[in-house]
Amino acid sequence: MTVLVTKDSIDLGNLYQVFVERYPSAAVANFAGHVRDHGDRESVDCLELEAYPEMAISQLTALGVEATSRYGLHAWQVVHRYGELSVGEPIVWVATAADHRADAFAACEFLMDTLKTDAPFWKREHSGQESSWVKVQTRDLERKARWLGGSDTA
Amino acid sequence: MTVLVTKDSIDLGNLYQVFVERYPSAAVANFAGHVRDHGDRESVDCLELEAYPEMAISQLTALGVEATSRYGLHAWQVVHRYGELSVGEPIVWVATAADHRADAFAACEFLMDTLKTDAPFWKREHSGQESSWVKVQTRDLERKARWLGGSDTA
Amino acid sequence: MVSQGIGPTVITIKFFSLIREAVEVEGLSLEWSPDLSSVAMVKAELSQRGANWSDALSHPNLIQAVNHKVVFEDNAVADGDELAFFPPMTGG
Amino acid sequence: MVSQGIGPTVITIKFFSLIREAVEVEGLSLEWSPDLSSVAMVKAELSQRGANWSDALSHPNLIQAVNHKVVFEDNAVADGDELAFFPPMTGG
Repeated sequence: MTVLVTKDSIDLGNLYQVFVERYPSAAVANFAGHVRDHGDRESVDCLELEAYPEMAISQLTALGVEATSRYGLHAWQVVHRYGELSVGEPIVWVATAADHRADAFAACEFLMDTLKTDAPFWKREHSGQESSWVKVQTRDLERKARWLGGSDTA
Repeated sequence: MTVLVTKDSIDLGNLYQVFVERYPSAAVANFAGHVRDHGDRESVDCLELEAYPEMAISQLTALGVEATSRYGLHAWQVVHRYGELSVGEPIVWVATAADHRADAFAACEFLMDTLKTDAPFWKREHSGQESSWVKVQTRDLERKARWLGGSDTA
Repeated sequence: MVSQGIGPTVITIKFFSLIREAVEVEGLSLEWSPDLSSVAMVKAELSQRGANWSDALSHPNLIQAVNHKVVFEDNAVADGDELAFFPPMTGG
Repeated sequence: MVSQGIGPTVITIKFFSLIREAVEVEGLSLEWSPDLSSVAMVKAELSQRGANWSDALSHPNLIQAVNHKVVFEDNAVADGDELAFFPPMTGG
């Protein structure tokens, strides 16, 4: 329904309020991911997120369409930051609206698990004078693989 | 962490904003359930939610403690309405904060699935002059049963 | 038998939803005695109040709570306890 | 070979993250010709620019996209297409 890829900071409370008012539904799930103070590096001062914005919009839209078809969503929204982010700032926000909570939850997890490996963003962690690109985590590949078989909600 | 059982209406945007600011965490999941315009009855004008508030607070707190122990939550919050509710109004809001999204999602679903059958609220649907108590749904009993074996996140 | 006093010699009983409607009261207090030392004994005592009471309290899906915890019928009831009777819960 | 014009006779190529750093450029345009009609052919052409280019474009986990879709090396490349080369994505 809506994809936003932006360098601007995200106002989670406002995003949520607008979403529930715009798409009144019985079941609304959402998820926000924030910058950790640790990662591949022991301590992280800030995160630099490189993006390919045109492709990100296209990929996130395709994932939303797939989630809608799998779970009969009434509405969905993905907001993804790029650029420089401080520890604690929201990176990504996903919301889903459906008739039943099982569908809203499954679609929200599906979107998070697939966008992690399918949306063109690259994280670089900064710690003091040093910085390095974040490696793909096995855990993330495994979580994505759960969805490849079809509409299993496990 | 926090349980609120209230007759007052819920401001979801504000609840969410306060939660994320108060408990900064990498992964924050939440869910809102709203009054449907249909249920056991074909059309529903409004919902009456009877409550046993003291026991509801005690039960919801116990579920939050259990979720924290299963999923290592940093924070959680459950807000549950009772009294007269119009179609579209939020009934329940659950938020969870953890280091990893798998835990935040699983804990949020655990809380929703268990509070449906373990927290002392009773729904009565009103449709024109008629009204009736809502029956427990097999689906809800099945979803709750998924959690009885332990900390399986399936 | 019914005591209006709230003190250490009474048990408080609450009814909700279908059960409340059947017994036509939201709650009451009973003076505690050793004859009321289990949930089953309290139910037996209350069931003598009439057919609507005995029917409601033998509801196949009746849930009973003591001090805000769901319990079985053989659960002990002591001085000062709060009991509640209600049908399956339908919150969320 | 490099064309500054944006028009129907060129293909646009973008590089991200590690790959961008290795080739030291964010993107470029090439005049399209039948010699550049697959992703593999574009990679072969670019790899002639130096060891940093051939190393980057033979990165074992290299991902290639044509018009914002991830594709295999044998994917066709036509006039006006946008290609991109990058390592595995780490968003969210």
